[in-house]
Amino acid sequence: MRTRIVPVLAALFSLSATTLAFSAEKTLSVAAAVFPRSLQTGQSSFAALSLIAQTNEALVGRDNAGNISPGLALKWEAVNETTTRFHLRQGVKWHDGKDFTAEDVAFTINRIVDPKVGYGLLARIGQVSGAKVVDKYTVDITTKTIFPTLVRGLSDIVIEPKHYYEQAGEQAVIQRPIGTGPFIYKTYVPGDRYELTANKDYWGGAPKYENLVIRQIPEAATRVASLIAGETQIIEEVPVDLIEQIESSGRAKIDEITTSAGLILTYDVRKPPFNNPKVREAFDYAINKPAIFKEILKSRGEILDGQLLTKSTLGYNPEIKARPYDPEKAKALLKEAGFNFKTTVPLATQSGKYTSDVDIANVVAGMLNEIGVNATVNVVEGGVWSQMSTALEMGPLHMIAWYSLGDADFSSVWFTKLGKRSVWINEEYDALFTKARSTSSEEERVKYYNEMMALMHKENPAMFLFGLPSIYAVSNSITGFGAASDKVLRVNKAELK
Amino acid sequence: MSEPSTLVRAKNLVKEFSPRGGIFARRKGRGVRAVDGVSFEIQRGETLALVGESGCGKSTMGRLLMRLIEPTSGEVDFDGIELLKANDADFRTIRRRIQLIFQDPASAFNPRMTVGAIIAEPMRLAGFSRERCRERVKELLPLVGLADFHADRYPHEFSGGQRQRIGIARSLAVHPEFIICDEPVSALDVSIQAQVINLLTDLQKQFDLTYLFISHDLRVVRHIADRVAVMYLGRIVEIGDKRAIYSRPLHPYTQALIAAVPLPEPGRATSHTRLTGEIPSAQNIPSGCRFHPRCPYAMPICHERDPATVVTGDGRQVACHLVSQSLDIQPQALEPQRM
Amino acid sequence: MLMGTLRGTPLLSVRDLSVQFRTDQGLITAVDGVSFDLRAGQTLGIVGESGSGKSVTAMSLLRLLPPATTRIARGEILLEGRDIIKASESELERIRGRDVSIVFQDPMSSLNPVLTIGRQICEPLRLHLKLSRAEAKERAVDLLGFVGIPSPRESLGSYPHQLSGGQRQRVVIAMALACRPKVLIADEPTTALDVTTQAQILDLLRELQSKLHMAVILITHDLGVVAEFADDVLVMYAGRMVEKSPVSQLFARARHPYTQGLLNSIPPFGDQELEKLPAINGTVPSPFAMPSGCAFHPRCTFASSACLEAVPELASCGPNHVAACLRVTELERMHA
Amino acid sequence: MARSLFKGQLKLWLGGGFVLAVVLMAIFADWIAPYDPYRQNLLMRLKPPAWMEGGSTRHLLGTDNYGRDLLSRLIYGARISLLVGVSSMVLSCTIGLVAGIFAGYKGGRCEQVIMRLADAHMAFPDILLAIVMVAAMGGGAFNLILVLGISRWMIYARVIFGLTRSIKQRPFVEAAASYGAKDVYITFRHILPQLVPVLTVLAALQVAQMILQETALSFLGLGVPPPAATWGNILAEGRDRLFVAPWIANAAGLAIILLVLSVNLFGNGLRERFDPRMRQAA
Amino acid sequence: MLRTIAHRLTLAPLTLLLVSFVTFIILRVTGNPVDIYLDINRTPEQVAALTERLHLDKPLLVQYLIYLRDLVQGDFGQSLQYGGPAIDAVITSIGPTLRLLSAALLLAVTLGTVAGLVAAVYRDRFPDAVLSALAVAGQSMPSFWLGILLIQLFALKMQWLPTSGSGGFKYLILPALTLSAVLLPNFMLVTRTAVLDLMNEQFVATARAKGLSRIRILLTHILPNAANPLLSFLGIQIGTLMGGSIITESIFGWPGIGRLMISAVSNRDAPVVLATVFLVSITIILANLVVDVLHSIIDPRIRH
Repeated sequence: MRTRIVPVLAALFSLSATTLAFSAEKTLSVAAAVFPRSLQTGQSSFAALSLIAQTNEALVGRDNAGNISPGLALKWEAVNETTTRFHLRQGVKWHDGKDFTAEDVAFTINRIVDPKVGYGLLARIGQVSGAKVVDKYTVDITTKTIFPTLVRGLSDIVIEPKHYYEQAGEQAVIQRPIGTGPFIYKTYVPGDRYELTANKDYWGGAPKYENLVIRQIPEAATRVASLIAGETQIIEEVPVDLIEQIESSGRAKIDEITTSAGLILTYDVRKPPFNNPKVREAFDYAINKPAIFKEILKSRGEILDGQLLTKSTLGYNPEIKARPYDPEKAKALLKEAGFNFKTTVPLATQSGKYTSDVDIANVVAGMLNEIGVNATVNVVEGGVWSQMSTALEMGPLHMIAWYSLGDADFSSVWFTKLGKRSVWINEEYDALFTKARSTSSEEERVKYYNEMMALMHKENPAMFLFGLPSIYAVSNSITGFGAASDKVLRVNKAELK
Repeated sequence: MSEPSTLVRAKNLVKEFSPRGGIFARRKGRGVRAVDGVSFEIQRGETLALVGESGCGKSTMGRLLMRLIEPTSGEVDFDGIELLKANDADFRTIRRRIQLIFQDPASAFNPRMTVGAIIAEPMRLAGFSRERCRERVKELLPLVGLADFHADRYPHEFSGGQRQRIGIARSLAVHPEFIICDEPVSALDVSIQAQVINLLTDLQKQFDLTYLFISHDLRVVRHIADRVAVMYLGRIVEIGDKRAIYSRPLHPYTQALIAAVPLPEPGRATSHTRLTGEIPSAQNIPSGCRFHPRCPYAMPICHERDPATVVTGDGRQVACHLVSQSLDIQPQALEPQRM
Repeated sequence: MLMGTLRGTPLLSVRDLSVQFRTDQGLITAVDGVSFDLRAGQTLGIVGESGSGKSVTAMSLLRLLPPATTRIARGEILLEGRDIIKASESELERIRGRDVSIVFQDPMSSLNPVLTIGRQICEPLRLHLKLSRAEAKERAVDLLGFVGIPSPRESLGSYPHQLSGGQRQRVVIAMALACRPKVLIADEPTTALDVTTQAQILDLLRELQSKLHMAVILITHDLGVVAEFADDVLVMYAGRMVEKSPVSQLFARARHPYTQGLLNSIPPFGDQELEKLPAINGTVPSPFAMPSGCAFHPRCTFASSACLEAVPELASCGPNHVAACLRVTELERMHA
Repeated sequence: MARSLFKGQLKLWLGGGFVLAVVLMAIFADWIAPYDPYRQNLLMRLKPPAWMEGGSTRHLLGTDNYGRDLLSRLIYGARISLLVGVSSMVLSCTIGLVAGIFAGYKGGRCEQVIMRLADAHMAFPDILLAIVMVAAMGGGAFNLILVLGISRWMIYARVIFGLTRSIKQRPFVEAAASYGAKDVYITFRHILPQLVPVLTVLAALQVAQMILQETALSFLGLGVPPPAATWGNILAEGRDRLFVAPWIANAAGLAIILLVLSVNLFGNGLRERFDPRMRQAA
Repeated sequence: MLRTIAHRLTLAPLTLLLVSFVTFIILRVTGNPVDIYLDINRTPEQVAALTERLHLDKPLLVQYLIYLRDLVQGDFGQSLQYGGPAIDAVITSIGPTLRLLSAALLLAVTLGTVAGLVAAVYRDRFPDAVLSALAVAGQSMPSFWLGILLIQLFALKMQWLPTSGSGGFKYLILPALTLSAVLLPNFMLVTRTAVLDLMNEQFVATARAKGLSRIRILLTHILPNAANPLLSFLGIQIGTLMGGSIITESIFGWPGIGRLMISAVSNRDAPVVLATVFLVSITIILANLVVDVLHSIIDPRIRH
């Protein structure tokens, strides 16, 4: 028996050894918290964009701070109010050696705007009606109306190879994407790892190492452990509690940046008790935001000033201030509103999607308990969450963050009828939003945005909590990497010591 | 002993155990015929001994008689009542008149019940009042040589012989007429065996009991039985009066069986007939006479034809070609044993 | 080679053997003061009821009882002058299966169910006689033929469950005889078998003994088996030997009341018929509650007050005949 | 021999004593626990146990991520563990007992159906079924009891089936049948009492398994949802803070192993008491 | 022998049918895939297309029958989560799980047998007391905590081994240890009991009477017989081990079937869950078949 079992086992073990075929020195390993379900483009999660952006690029580039820069398009200009012309970078090649041309751009844009495709990030360029090839390296994108956020919106839309779609079909593109980016697809194991090799011919300069491995390590502590143990060089989503640990290890340092995301607690204003504005106001008073910010977020990121937008977002209204922490007033308001203290108020949140999300939810629930509200936390798994959000039935309270990408349009849209996500519908707000979208004057837009924020502050469709930080930890052996406010991994300039 | 009248009559009893199979895999194939067409009668007050080696079907036979195992075919007539056709209520009352004594007294009792409860169980099931049960237990214990206080003890506190006494007391509880004793002494030590055998014979006289005494021990049978039936592979090969069978066994198997008994007589000549081989499994019963492969007198006909049962001059019934031939009876003239 | 010991001098000599068991309820003496001699070619029958200590005696002869719970308290077991009680484990291993073999009651459980019988028979051959695999196999074939297994060569590859009960016991006997032991202990070798098979096995044993000139210790509860087989009989009761004599003498004139009772309680097989069997009253005493004095006294119809006090010693009561009864001479007179 | 008897006795007392202590603790949690287990105090977050540097006697075992008193949470956590452990055991024991007796006593087709079902169920990891069911139905003590109860019935069924079948073949059952005893009578009078010792031991050992299973599900986030103080939840929360606050996970882990160990000891003690040679049933 | 294999084989479809039916119904009843996988921007065309593709407009039982029909043709459906065929995701994951399982099994069986033998040989003496106490403690150890302790010790404190993930041999050690601990204590106790039981057997006494030494009896007579109950135990425990690997995988981020299952369940990816459940059942059935065959190799009573 023995003689037969041994070789089988040996084979099994050697199998596991071969998966570690990379030489460690030439490989950069990154630990991500969340992986997308696939490499399909258009998924509205940053986790997806972060992986896709390694192979595929957008017309417009975006840096870690959120500033716009030339990408596959070198420059662009308005042809008329609804047409923008993009001049493409020349000499760029797809990973299979084919030239990148205006055909690809037109193909990508026209594919996306087709509602049958169901492109998840379509809202980024919702006003676009189509794209037209002008010449091999020039393309015109037309919009239905004036569309001031077009260029910023395009920075989320990666361009895909027309020829590859036509040859291999959509499934193949998802299974084995081809792009123009700094890294070339090698293998993708959902839930485990994404392996790539450096694109030696990258127009922006070949990466200084050979392989990139992005591993999914959902547990924060394990992620940190892997960094300290030297298995990974960059880790995403460092929990604030572990920052000190990493810094004191002497092996890695923290790199953080405030994102454009506003973490809010949305009320279901259609139903009791939150159809009563007094209850919503009372809840706002009940939460000690500065204490949570200090203790849970360790003062990273920012406290939202009673509005959806972070301080750096275009449209931030400096005149609005958050309601102070006043539990007595909260209790009084609740009594006044005839609030039923016996009913449970579940607070839905996802786990690990946002920095300290579950912690914040628990503390908020704890503070609500202090004023006598029977609040519980309902940690919802991804699948159920999307089911609930599609049905617009998230329960009385749910915690979510909206990214503005630096412009109020992108996050305020979710409270309009157009955004389809809001149970709070306000005609005045919708009107202001439409006005802001339809003007090409930035000054005017900011004015409308400010008014929208003031309206929201008054109406309280949600409790505005924090501007979230994006915290990375980087091994001391790495240079040239920085934390990204949009959580998209940019490692092509990184160097391994 | 009262006037001889038939109490139990078994006719052509057959028990075939169906092969085990799952719900999906119902295997086709012959079952095991543990009892294969057995007929006999037991007179009121007599002891019929059923002897044979392990696996011959004698224990199954005992259980068929009281329908503890449902016969595949055949008839059992108890005191004029067709047992296999009796309805539930009738059967319940008849069953009370038939009792069973088990071989292993250690496992015949629920270890969690007191001796009193054990003896009272058949009565309680027959609907006796608690009071009557108690009284009857008090009557029964001294009858089998146990004391009153034993009623509150548990079976494991007793020795093997005492346990068999408890078993006998239990079987007597509801005043049965017919008791099937399934190897009642074979698990007991020699010195205890004698006690129990004596008890059984005493009780038989006292209560006019009829016994079917199942045993493999020919010495015990020699002592206790009136008539003896010898079984081999599910058939009775010879049945008749004890004295006749022991003094002049007709069937070669009976002869061998009796010859094989070791006797406490040192120096006795050991030139007796020895059988070769062993009893085959009931799954593959030899053709013709089922004893022929081991029979020292086997003839060609024995390989082919199942011998019919013939009645000899002394009223014995034997199923053997040799016997039939010596009696000069044409086998085909006789009614076959089984339809 | 078996003639190494002269006829007359004992091959095996057991002196005052006492064995104790450690149990939850304390120490019990399972065998107390058993002595006997055994010459080559002689058969000794040890008779007793369950719990009489006959099997314990057999197991002690080869020191097969678990040392954790048993202790040989006293005595000597001299095999050709060597004391087995003092032997080391490795010495014992050399004796077992070569000089002394044992056959147990249940042939099914005596055989390892997952090994072929060939392998099991070859084991002692390879171990003691240092035979090669092929030699051992040949010997095994001979042995199987010797004990009457039909087509012995084919049977080597069989497993125990494929054989019938009688064949299994034949295999066990072949195994025990593999190294031509000087002493064969047969512990109830036929109890688990049917009558006709029992007769066959007893015949076989008898035949083998005369061929091999072994000494045999036959342990049984069946006086009939003893009568047919043994030269001498040793009767045990409650761990002690109560009587020992040549077989014919014992059956003709048993001296101890227990032996007499035992003989009487066997249902007669001849022409005489008894109304009632003469039974021994009472039950075998529990080892935890041994009666004082003679252990048999509570059941003995002849017991006197002296029997309650003194443990009777074995006393001679005829040629080669001893009995352990205080009243043996009185009773003799009574019967006469 | 006497020594092992004593050992069994010791196991019984030691295990039983601790289990009893935990039961009492769970019942009187309101009086025993020094703090409200749900009361948060952000200023007292992640305080280590009293004996560690930075700990204080105010929170003997330290505090968790929200400044809740760990000792109080563990004390309250015992409630869920015991409730789920015992209730799901009772449920699966009942199902298994009925199925096992039925199959073992009736035999035939009944046996085939029930035992094939049990075999089929056996060929499927119970935790996998539990995960699917909890994920579908949602967590919560009641669902957990239901799920765990259903996921283990076949363990009882198989043991009870085997026992019933062997008891049914014992002559005393045949004896009862020969006096005309009906099936129900035989089941209750002769079979059930024989099952009690085995069932008791099996049940005791299964409580331990159930507690482990409950904590495992809670650990996977499929148990009673937070902020409920359950040992599995505490352990899961602690796992994310192994670096900064290893005491959270370890306290919960220790609580689980101590309780399960005592239940196991108790069960083994029972087993040795009832029958020293009883087979590994669980 | 053929009987037991036939029994297994008749059991296999029953198990698969039962398990897939229960899972199918549970998953379908509790979540509409259309709601999960088409977000708020969905078009009616998309809803209609998906509804038709998944036959959601038909009665539940019909849906199940259609599922079975596709299954027979080897089509487990498309993963809603990963896009591709559901079975592909499961097949990529089953490799690592099998690797983990076999390593754990090897560890548990070798250590368990040795420890059980030692405990049996030194029954009621010091080594037995220590090993038995350890075994009971091991039975009571939640595997997830053991995993966490191992990570604390070997990965965080000593930094000898990686904390999680898959890769070379080093990655396998801690998960395999953790998983083997699910089986090891019980395996040891079963070995101990089996060996002790066998030591009381008559054939052991016979072997001793033949002059065989204790160690030889242990190896040539007791062990082959002990293999029998041990194999039966293994057969039963394979399911438990599979279940244990789910937890182990989620502690160590091992990219096996357990983690796939958890993520598929929480994302309501019914085709993947069903395919996983299916493959797990088949693995267990096959493993049991192997156990049966081994049984018959070892035990001639089963073979004939």
